[in-house]
Formats: sequence, C-alpha cells, structure tokens
Amino acid sequence: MNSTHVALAEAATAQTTTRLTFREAARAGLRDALARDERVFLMGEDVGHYGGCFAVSLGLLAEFGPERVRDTPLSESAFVGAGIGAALAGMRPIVEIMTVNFSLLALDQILNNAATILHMSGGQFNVPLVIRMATGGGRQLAAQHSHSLEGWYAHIPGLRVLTPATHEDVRGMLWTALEDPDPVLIFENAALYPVEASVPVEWSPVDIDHAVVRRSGSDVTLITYGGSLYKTLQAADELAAHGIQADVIDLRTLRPLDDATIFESIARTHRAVIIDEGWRSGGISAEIGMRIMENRFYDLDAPVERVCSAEVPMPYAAHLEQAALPQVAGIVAAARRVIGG
Amino acid sequence: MNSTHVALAEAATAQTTTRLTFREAARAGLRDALARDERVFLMGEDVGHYGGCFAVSLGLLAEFGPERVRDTPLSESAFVGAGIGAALAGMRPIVEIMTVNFSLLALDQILNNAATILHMSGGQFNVPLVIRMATGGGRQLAAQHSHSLEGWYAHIPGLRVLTPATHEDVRGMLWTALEDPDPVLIFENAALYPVEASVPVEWSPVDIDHAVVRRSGSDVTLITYGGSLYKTLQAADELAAHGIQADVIDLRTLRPLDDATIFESIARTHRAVIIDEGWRSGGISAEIGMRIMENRFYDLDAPVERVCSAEVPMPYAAHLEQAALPQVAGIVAAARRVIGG
Amino acid sequence: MTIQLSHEPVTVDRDHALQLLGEMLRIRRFEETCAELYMAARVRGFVHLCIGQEAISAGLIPLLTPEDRIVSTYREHGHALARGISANACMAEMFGKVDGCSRGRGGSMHLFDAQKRFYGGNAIVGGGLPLAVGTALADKLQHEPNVTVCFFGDGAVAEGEFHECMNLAALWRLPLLFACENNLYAMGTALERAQAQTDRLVKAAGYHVPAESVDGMDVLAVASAAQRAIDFIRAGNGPYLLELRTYRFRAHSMYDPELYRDKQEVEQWKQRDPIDTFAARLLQAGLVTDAEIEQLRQAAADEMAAAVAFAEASPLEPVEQLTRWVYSDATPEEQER
Amino acid sequence: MTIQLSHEPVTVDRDHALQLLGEMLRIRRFEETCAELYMAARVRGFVHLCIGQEAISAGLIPLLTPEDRIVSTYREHGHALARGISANACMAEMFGKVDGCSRGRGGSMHLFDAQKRFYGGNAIVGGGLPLAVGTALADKLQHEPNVTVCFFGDGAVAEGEFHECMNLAALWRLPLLFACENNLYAMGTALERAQAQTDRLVKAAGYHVPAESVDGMDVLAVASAAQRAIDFIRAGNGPYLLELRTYRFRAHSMYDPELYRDKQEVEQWKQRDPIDTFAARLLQAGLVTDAEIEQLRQAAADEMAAAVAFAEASPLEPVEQLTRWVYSDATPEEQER
Ligand SMILES: Cc1ncc(C[n+]2csc(CCOP(=O)(O)OP(=O)(O)O)c2C)c(N)n1
Ligand SMILES: Cc1ncc(C[n+]2csc(CCOP(=O)(O)OP(=O)(O)O)c2C)c(N)n1
Ligand SMILES: [Mg+2]
Ligand SMILES: [Mg+2]
Repeated sequence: MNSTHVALAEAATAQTTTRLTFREAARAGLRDALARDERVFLMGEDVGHYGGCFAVSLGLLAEFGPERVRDTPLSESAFVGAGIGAALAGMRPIVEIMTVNFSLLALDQILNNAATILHMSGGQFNVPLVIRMATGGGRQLAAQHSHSLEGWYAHIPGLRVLTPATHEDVRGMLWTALEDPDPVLIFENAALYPVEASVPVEWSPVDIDHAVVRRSGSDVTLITYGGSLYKTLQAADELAAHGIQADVIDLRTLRPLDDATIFESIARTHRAVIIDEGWRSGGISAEIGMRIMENRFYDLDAPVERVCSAEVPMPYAAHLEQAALPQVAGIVAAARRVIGG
Repeated sequence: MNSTHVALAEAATAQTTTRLTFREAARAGLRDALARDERVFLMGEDVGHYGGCFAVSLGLLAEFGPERVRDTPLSESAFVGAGIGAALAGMRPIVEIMTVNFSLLALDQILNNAATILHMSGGQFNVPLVIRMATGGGRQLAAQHSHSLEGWYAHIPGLRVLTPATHEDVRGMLWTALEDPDPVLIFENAALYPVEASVPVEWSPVDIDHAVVRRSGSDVTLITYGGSLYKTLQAADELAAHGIQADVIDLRTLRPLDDATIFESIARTHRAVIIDEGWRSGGISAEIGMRIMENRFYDLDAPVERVCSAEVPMPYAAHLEQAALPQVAGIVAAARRVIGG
Repeated sequence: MTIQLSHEPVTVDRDHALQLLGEMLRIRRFEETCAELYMAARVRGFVHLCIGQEAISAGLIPLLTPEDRIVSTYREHGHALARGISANACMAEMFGKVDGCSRGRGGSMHLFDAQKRFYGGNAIVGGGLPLAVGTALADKLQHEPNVTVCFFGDGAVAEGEFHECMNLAALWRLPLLFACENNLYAMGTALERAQAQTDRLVKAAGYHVPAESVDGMDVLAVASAAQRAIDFIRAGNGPYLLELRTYRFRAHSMYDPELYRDKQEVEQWKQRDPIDTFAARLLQAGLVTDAEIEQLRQAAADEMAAAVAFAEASPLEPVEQLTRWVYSDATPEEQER
Repeated sequence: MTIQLSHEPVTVDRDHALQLLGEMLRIRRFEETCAELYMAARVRGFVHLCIGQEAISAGLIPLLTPEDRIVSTYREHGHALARGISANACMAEMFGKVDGCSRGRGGSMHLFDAQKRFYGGNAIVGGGLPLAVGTALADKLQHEPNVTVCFFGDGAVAEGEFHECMNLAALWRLPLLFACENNLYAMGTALERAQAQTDRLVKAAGYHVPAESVDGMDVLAVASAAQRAIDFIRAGNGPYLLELRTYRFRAHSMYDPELYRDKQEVEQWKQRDPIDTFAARLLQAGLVTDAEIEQLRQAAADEMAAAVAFAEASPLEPVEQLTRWVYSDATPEEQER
C-alpha cells in the first residue's frame, strides 16, 4: 500500500512538502479549523484528556482548552444531538464518534433531526454540523468495531457523506465541510491513520463536490473510495503489468455522488468495477452500478462488477477477516473478467 | 387500489373465505401465534391497554393477559434488546416498534447484537426474534413518521426482512417468521391497515423464501413489494389497456432476495421497472437493478428503470407528499420508456 | 380554589390576569377549531391537542426573553401560540399551506419559527432533548445569557435521551429548563405502568439537578415556579427540572378509543380546568368581570376564525418546490443529484 | 488490612480461601500472558485487561448456579474464566483459532459459551444491558429461579441503555443483578468528568432499585455483598445494583499513553492489589502458608502455559467457513444469497 500511496501524494505537488501520517493530517485539519473560527469546537468521547481513541486529537486540549476540545460522557445520542442543537444556535461543532458501529446509537438524531430539520421547517433551520467517525476493518477488531457503513449512510437525503482517502483530503475536506451549511459526515478509514506520506506544507480547502481520477487509463474504470483506494491502485499496477490500463476514480464524496466523472470515464472505457469495503447487498456499490446502467447502458461492453466485503459480521481471526475484505487479487480478477478474459 | 386488490385476494382462493382488513389479518396472525406457542409473547409500546397504536393488537391483552401482551415504557433500545435477550433464553418474542422512524433508536441493538451474535459467538447463540413495525407514507404524518426504511435494513447480514403486501401474507408470514431461528423484521405498510379483502378462513404459514408473481405478462417485469404492489397492479391494468402485458413480482422478502424469480421473469420480458416506496439512492431498488445487470445483462433490451420516492424527508402537505411517493402514472410511464416508447 | 402544589402566595394584577386568561382562551379555541377541522377532514395527519394543559404555555412562556429558545414536542400548538407564532401561521400549517410556519411541510407536529427561536415540534419522543442541550451549550459557549426551555412529556422520561441529557446539562451546567408536562399518560400507558420511580424530584437527584413539582392546572403556580426556575438558570447555576402536573382532556391524538382510562377520572380532572378555575378565581376576587371574560373569549373566536380564513386563502407550495431545502442552497434540480 | 466498605464481618475457611485466591491468580496469569502475547503480536485486536479487578470475578461468579446467566463486556477475561470457560478455550480465542470459545470469530472482546450461559463479551458500552433485561425476563416468564448478572463499567452508566434498563428491570421486578465495575475511568475520562451524580446509590434510587457499594478490591467483601444481592433477587424481589469499587492497574486497552491519570494514583491503588492484600490477610491469619500460595501461583502458570500451547496447536477455521453462521442453518453457499 505504501509505495503507491506515497507516489500518489508526491505526484500531486511540486511545492515544498512535509511528511506526515494520515492521523497527523487529520489533526492538522482539526487544528486549523479550531484556530480559524471561534465557532468551531470539537466534542466527543475522549477527544481531550485521552487524546482521541485513535490519537487524532492528541495535543489539541492543551492548545485550545476544555471548552473547545470537549470530552463527553458515553452518551452518543445526546452529544450528537447536542451538536445539532449547537449548530442550530450559531456554533460550528465537529462531533467525533469513535467508530461507525457506535454511531447507530445516534442514528435517530442523525436521520430524524440533522438530516430532516431544514426541510421539515420549510427552510428555516439549517444544521451546519460536521460529524467525524472512524470506519473500516482490517485491524482484527471484530464485529462491533469494524464495519463500513458510510455507503449506507449515503442513503439519507439531507446529509453529505465524505470519505477522504488521501492525506490532503482528510486535512482539507474538514475545512470545506465546515463551510457547508448542512450536516456533513466524514468517514476516516482507521487503517489509514498510521500511513505516512508527503504532503504540501501550504494547503487549502479541498473540493468536496467532485470525484477525482487518481490514475488514468482507457481499458476499464475502477471506482472506489477511502481505504480501498490503495488496494485499487495496486490492482491497477498489476493490471498495467498485463497491459491493461485502468482509470481509477476516487469518489471522495458518497452523497451526492459525482455522476459526471463516473460517466465520463465509462464513456471512454466501456467497462467498470466498483470496489467498496462495505457489504455488497444494498451498498453504495449497487447505487453506482445502477446509475451507470440507467445512464450509460449503451456505452457498456460488459456488466459492471462489484468487489465488496463479504456479507458477514467482521470476524476477529486475521485470515477470516482478510478473506472478508476486498483484496487486490479480487479486484484484478474482476477487472479481467469485465474486459472479457 | 381496492378493486385490484380485492380481485387479487379472491382469485387466490377457491375455499371458504371471510372478509377482513389488513389490520385484522395481522391481528389474526398474532392471535394464532400467541395461542399456538407458549414461548411467544408480544411486547412494545401500547400494544396492550391502548390496543396498539394502529389497533393491530386490539383485544389481545384481554385474551392473553399482560405477561404475554406486554406494554413497555418508551424505551426502544431497551425493549428491542430485551427481545433479543429473551430470544437467547428460550422465548419467541414478537417486538413491535410503532413506526420505522423510531426503530433508529434501537438500531444498535438490531445491528450490533441481533444480527451479529450468532456469527460472533461462532454459531452458539441464535436469536429467534421477530420485530414488527409500521412503515410507509401517504397518511400526511410528515418527516418523522413516514419513511420506508425496509430496503435499507435489508443491507444488514444476519437479518431477514419481510414486507407482506397481502392479507394472507401479513397473517401467515408471522408464523413462518417465528419458526425461523434467526432475527426477522416484518414491515407492515400502515396505509394498508384499513384495506379490506376476502381471505380463506383456513390458512397456513406463508413461504418467506420466494417472491411471487402476482400477475403474468411477457412484455415487461414490474418488481415491487409492500404498499406499492397495488399501485403497480393498477399500472399493469393501465398498461394492459395499451396492449402491454406486465409480469408483476411481489418480492415479499427483501433479504435474502429471491433472485431466481426475478431472473426468470427477465429472461422472458427482457425489460424491468422496479417500484419502491423507499428513497432512490442506495435503496433496495439499486440492489435489484444491479443484480439484474450482473446476472442478466445480455438478456436486457433496455436499462432497468426505477420508480422510487423522491429523496426528501416526507412533507406533511398532501399534494407534496403524493408528489414524493411513487404513483401509477409514473410506473406506467417508466414501463413504456423501457419498452421503447 | 385549585389545588396548589407550590407554596408561596402568588399575586397578579388585572392586566396580567387578563393576559394569562386570554392566552389560555386563544390556545383552547385554536385547538377546538383544529378538532372541528380534523373531523371535517380539512386538517390531517396526527394532531395532538393540549386542551387541559394550557396553563403551562400561558404561565411559562411569556416569562422568556425573545432571545431565549424553545424546543418542543408534537403537542406544541400551545407553546407555539404563546411564543407569539401567529394563529394565522399555525393554522396555515395545519392546512399544509405555504404561509404555514413550516411552509406546510411540517403540519401539526412540526411547527417551527426561526425568528421566535422556536426549534420545532419534534415527534420523536425525547428527540428534542439533545437539541436543547445543544442550544444551551451554544449559549454558554457564546456567553449569551439565554435560557433554553425544553418541553417533554412524562413518557419521554423513560427514554435514554432524558437520562443522557440530564447528565450532560448538569455536568456542563447548561442554561436549560427541563419542562416535563406530566399528564399522567404516555398515549395509553399510565405513568405508574411505565416508570418504576414516579417521583420526579428523586429522579432529578440522580443527576444533581434541582427540581420542583408544580400544579400545572394553575397558571399562577406555573408562572411562579417557572420564574424561580428561570432566575436560577439565568444566574448561571445550571439546569433545572420543572414537573408540571397536568392532564389532557382529549384523546392522545385524534384517533384514540381511550380504553386505558376511566371517564370518571377525566371528568374529575375537568373540574380542575385551568381556564374555568382561573376565571372563577378572578371573578371571585373581583379582579375581572364576566363581560371582560366574554370579550376575551370572543376575541379568541374571532382570531381563530380569521386564521381559518387566512389558511384557506393561502396557496399551496408549488410541487416543483418539493425537493427544495433538502440542502440549503440547492435549487430543486440540483437536489435531485 | 484492606479498606472494607461493607459492614458485616466475613468468615472464610481454608479451602474457600485457597479457591478464591487461586481464581484470582489464574485470571492474573491469564492476562499477563495475553499482554506478553500481544507485545509479541501473536494476539491482536483490542485487548482490555482486568488486572487489579480480579476480586470481582472471583468473589461474585462462583456464587451463581450453572443455570444462572452472565452478560459481560469487552473486559471479560476474568468473568469468563471464573465462570468455568477453560483457559484453553479462552486462549485459543485470543489466537483466533477454531478451538476458541467463539471459534476465533470473537477475539478478546467477544468470549461466548452457550453451555456456561455466558452471553458474551459485548463491545458496545452499555449494549449488554438490554440483553440482560431480556434473559431475566425470559426466566421470569418461564418461572425459572435463575439470576442474570450483567457486568458493566462506570462509563456505561451515562448511556441511555443504563437508564432504560434499570427502569424496565425495576418495573417488571426482574431477577437481574446490575454489577457495575467502577474503576473510576471510562477510557481516559474520570468518573467525575463524566457524571454529574457519582453516587450510585442515589442514582439507583431514581429507579427504586436497592443498591450497595462495596470494596471491589476485597474478594471477601465482594462475595458477601454479592451473596446478599443474589439472595434478594432470587427471592423474587426484583433487581439489585451492586457497585464494585475497583481500579484497573493497566492501560484501558493495549494502546493507551495514560495521559489522564497520575502514576502516583496508580501506585496507591496497587497497594490495594486484591491478590496481594488477600494473600497477606490469609498468611497473617495463619490460614494458608507461603508454600500453598506459591503452589497456586505455579498451577496458574502451568495452566496458562498449557493454554498457550493448546492455542498454538489449534487449527484455524477453514476460510470456506467464513460465511457460516450469518444465518443458523445455512451452508456457506446459501449464505451468499
Ligand atoms: C421514539 C418514539 N416512540 C414512540 C412514539 C409514539 N408516541 C407518540 S406520543 C407518545 C406518548 C408520549 O407520551 P408523553 O411523553 O407523556 O407525552 P404526551 O403525549 O402525554 O404529551 C408515543 C408513544 C414516538 N413518537 N416516538
Ligand atoms: C457505545 C460505545 N461507545 C464508545 C466505545 C469505546 N469505548 C470502549 S470502552 C470505553 C470506556 C468504557 O468505560 P467503562 O464503562 O467505565 O468500562 P471500563 O473500560 O472502565 O471497564 C469506551 C469509551 C464503545 N465501545 N461503545
Ligand atoms: Mg404524557
Ligand atoms: Mg471504567
């Protein structure tokens, strides 16, 4: 994963760069947001004294104090709802939920309030709230800490769903998200936190409206996001070794989907594979595939394929977990199938 | 809606029949279950003294007593979890959640426990629990009482998701669901409760493994479930008037999907429209469409279309709500489009 | 006289008395009108009336400043009217019209008004409590001297949100008034069949939150207790729980066979009608005349008749606007993405 | 002598004393082994040690009948071992092997055993409480004289589930022991920074649930209080809350810089090590000898070494079985539907 990734980050810039981990990039985004706008505060379990369960917010308590880096009790529904209320009353809260599985405890607040109040109030009350959470498997954390539900959240109208895959995105998307007048969910794939890369010292907000093509090719479109981006890029390398050039799309935003970038690529490649760490049935991969069919049916030379996680609660044992997750070999095989091997 | 529906129910049987509402059919299922198996009990808010928020369980308290028709406080997470625990300890609980929007308060228990414990325990603990809830719009109940999230629930491995559309199904599926060793969610479209139909006096468990073709035709496949079945049948009537014969599939079970019935129909019609009262993006309609593409791409003469609810929190005003929901005219138009009008 | 759970003597002058009575009469008349319209199928959805509970809105809400904030439930007509959302805007909302206070998207359960800092009608029981923690937190962080009032029912106390929010508000000393309208029933579930501990004061002690229980049928007792609570909160002492002991005279919502309570119980509570008892007290004390009361009654009737006319005349939101405001700035076409 | 929060004198005979001490030593050794294996990257995931808290498992769990039920948390090694799940099965689970008590699917946080009525290791804080309400309800409905014990931490008390479940259990008089292991921290959050009311007895009064607070570092005090609680519950009186005041000597999980507490505080608590203090008492009382204690220690070491060997030798679940048990009866192929 590392080599492709570093190459990717370094290719992106000619500026002065610095090396940091994904975790540090996320922290830099938080620090900037807190420094920039007094209305911003970070709230969640153990974001302060503990330093964040994944150490993302380490040091921020000392820098910004306990009012703005606010430890909460174990009360997901209440503190997520409090984020909504604070947003309604003029603040720009960033609420951290440790892990996506725990966010289910706050789903009532997210769907029935955050996503709904603007419309239900006839446009009077928007909710400028950002919710961050860790997502994804691969760390042997088993069935209550490892799922990838970001694509599932993307079903909900009224939300924006972001899935930064690169260091620059995790750092810069927070800024853009805070400027959004509506609730934004940011899913950080926890397996990326320790990964190092070079990023520009100078940086700026990141576009959250558009997907980005991370690698160009004309034989097949590989569509992915988040933690799966690196496996997909590796698969593209392997395919290239077999003379197959893949277009790799990093969706970045799962709601709203950037159809145009996807369709433009399909128009060139006529074939696509979607790679998604979420469960297959009813996942975001189905939506993407369906949109391709609805809009580009006559461009397709083969049915779109999906490489997703097995439909199981994530097991602890490493060999079972790895078997449950999308892998490079599976992506390569799917790509070769759609090309007509 | 009524005429098609009655015809449907009556066609299905040559036996002695009786007329009852969908509500009464659901109640009959509950009564049978309670009478048949001592381990069965019904638990939920206002199922007892109030008679059920939609009067489904009216009279059952008097018949079976407060231990087995158990009113709960407003504590969705606790009493759904209690249903899981009771199932683990030998009971066969039927938990009622008034409306799907409220089920979000219990989603942690449903996903992180009910759907997960069997696998996480290495096969030791199965959860023979049935959860019933009302779903759907059309009654001007606005954005916190009207959504259709059954397709969304169908994303979760470990659950079975049932969506009875007919009186016989709502009555007989409960029986089958209670015999299932794993957690089953039954979604009852609340708009159907007052609808009357004739059903056989004698009755039996209903197959929950297979979709059923409610009307046969060879020009286009209309795939639907739950409350939308009646609109779809009406659309099929209108299409027939234009000489188009539609195959109408009532999915009945959203997880696991009965692919075979769908594919068999597509092999004959080469065209399909999916009608789903849920939101479009990332809904069950996407999954169905994607599976058709993956498995029957070369059978298709046109891209599969979807007729879904608009992606909005459901508005109160009748004209807006009706505009948000799938309608007969929209189904007819979509069918004509896929046929190549 | 009414039973009075709060202790101290309450004084009230003529103008204030007329204002309190007038507010209760407005609310009553608004809701009676809604009930008629519902029967005539001109108002739809779920409609929850607060008839019997008007003393709470009338007694508490006028004590707030315009900058204070209110989070309410689906049984919020009284709160909305007392807060100053016009009967026209409320009634148009009942009709689903574009001049409704939520442009017709909310209906009875979801009255909103940004200007009045009225954060809705929330129809998830307990669902407004976390929002109220948030608005109170925002005020605290911004050093604003505002109080948030969160209304909720006795039934909501069983929800986990009550627990989490009492704790958060106490822990962070937030300017939040927990206003529990205890009408003894959650739909058909009597309080003692829903909660092991029915003493709200003992419950509040579980969070170190000061609390008071007050006769919610007595508008003066409500006002007096509410003033104490608001003063306490505004002085920076943190949250306060007020239990307003009341009763709803009507069904839970428009559909309800009322199998769960005795007619007699209802009749007994009707003897304590907050409007009749207050009017009787005022008459007895010679503070107001029959004619004045009749005048208030007539004014309420006129206002609500006008509101119905207004609502009927109001246009519908164009259907093209259905997808407007799923997101803030998007046009309907963009929303469809 | 140890500090003793509970009042009455506790007596213990030699065999019982050795059994209690031996159980604590087993748990301690199991977890020390896990820590070593984790450092060597042979055990993975999140591993939460109960080192320092062993008196709770050893004091309480042996009082249960085989039919009683236990619902636990991710910090459950001690509970599992004391319940009689073999060290082999637990250790194989840590290794993710097929002979693990959850066939390797669960890992440290999800030890299960149907035969022992051990309903898991639940890693959603507070998530086990509703399950425990359910198992207790099932026993009540089936007229079984069983008790369910639900373990949870001080942090879990802030979750809505605690509130909802205390209420349900009290309302329905369920045979449920709420066993709160108060180790003063929820990850890095000290109790007083998480909860406005830290007195568990006052909190329990909010639900009409009898409660007792006991020194969780003193195995005899635990046993004595637990016996009272279990007797009360088994007699049909409904639920009971036991607060077990304890401390974890190690990090929250294997990763934790421990920025949130003083080294000195940890050292002070280590003076109250449940094993050392109990051993000292027994020696002082002349009830056991040094050699006997050494023998127990050695037995624990041998047992855990054997468990590691067993775990290492155990095969992996075949990958083809990945989708087994998503549903009960399905074969892997059917699961893929
Ligand atoms: C989370 C949730 N569960 C159930 C309902 C259905 N419901 C609506 S009101 C109500 C009773 C609430 O009682 P209470 O809090 O006492 O308020 P009241 O209606 O008496 O004013 C119920 C069960 C709901 N709206 N939300
Ligand atoms: C719902 C939920 N939120 C957050 C977490 C992350 N987490 C795991 S343990 C823990 C602390 C729990 O503290 P406590 O209940 O006191 O138990 P202890 O770990 O001290 O034994 C937290 C925050 C979780 N597992 N589940
Ligand atoms: Mg009530
Ligand atoms: Mg703790």
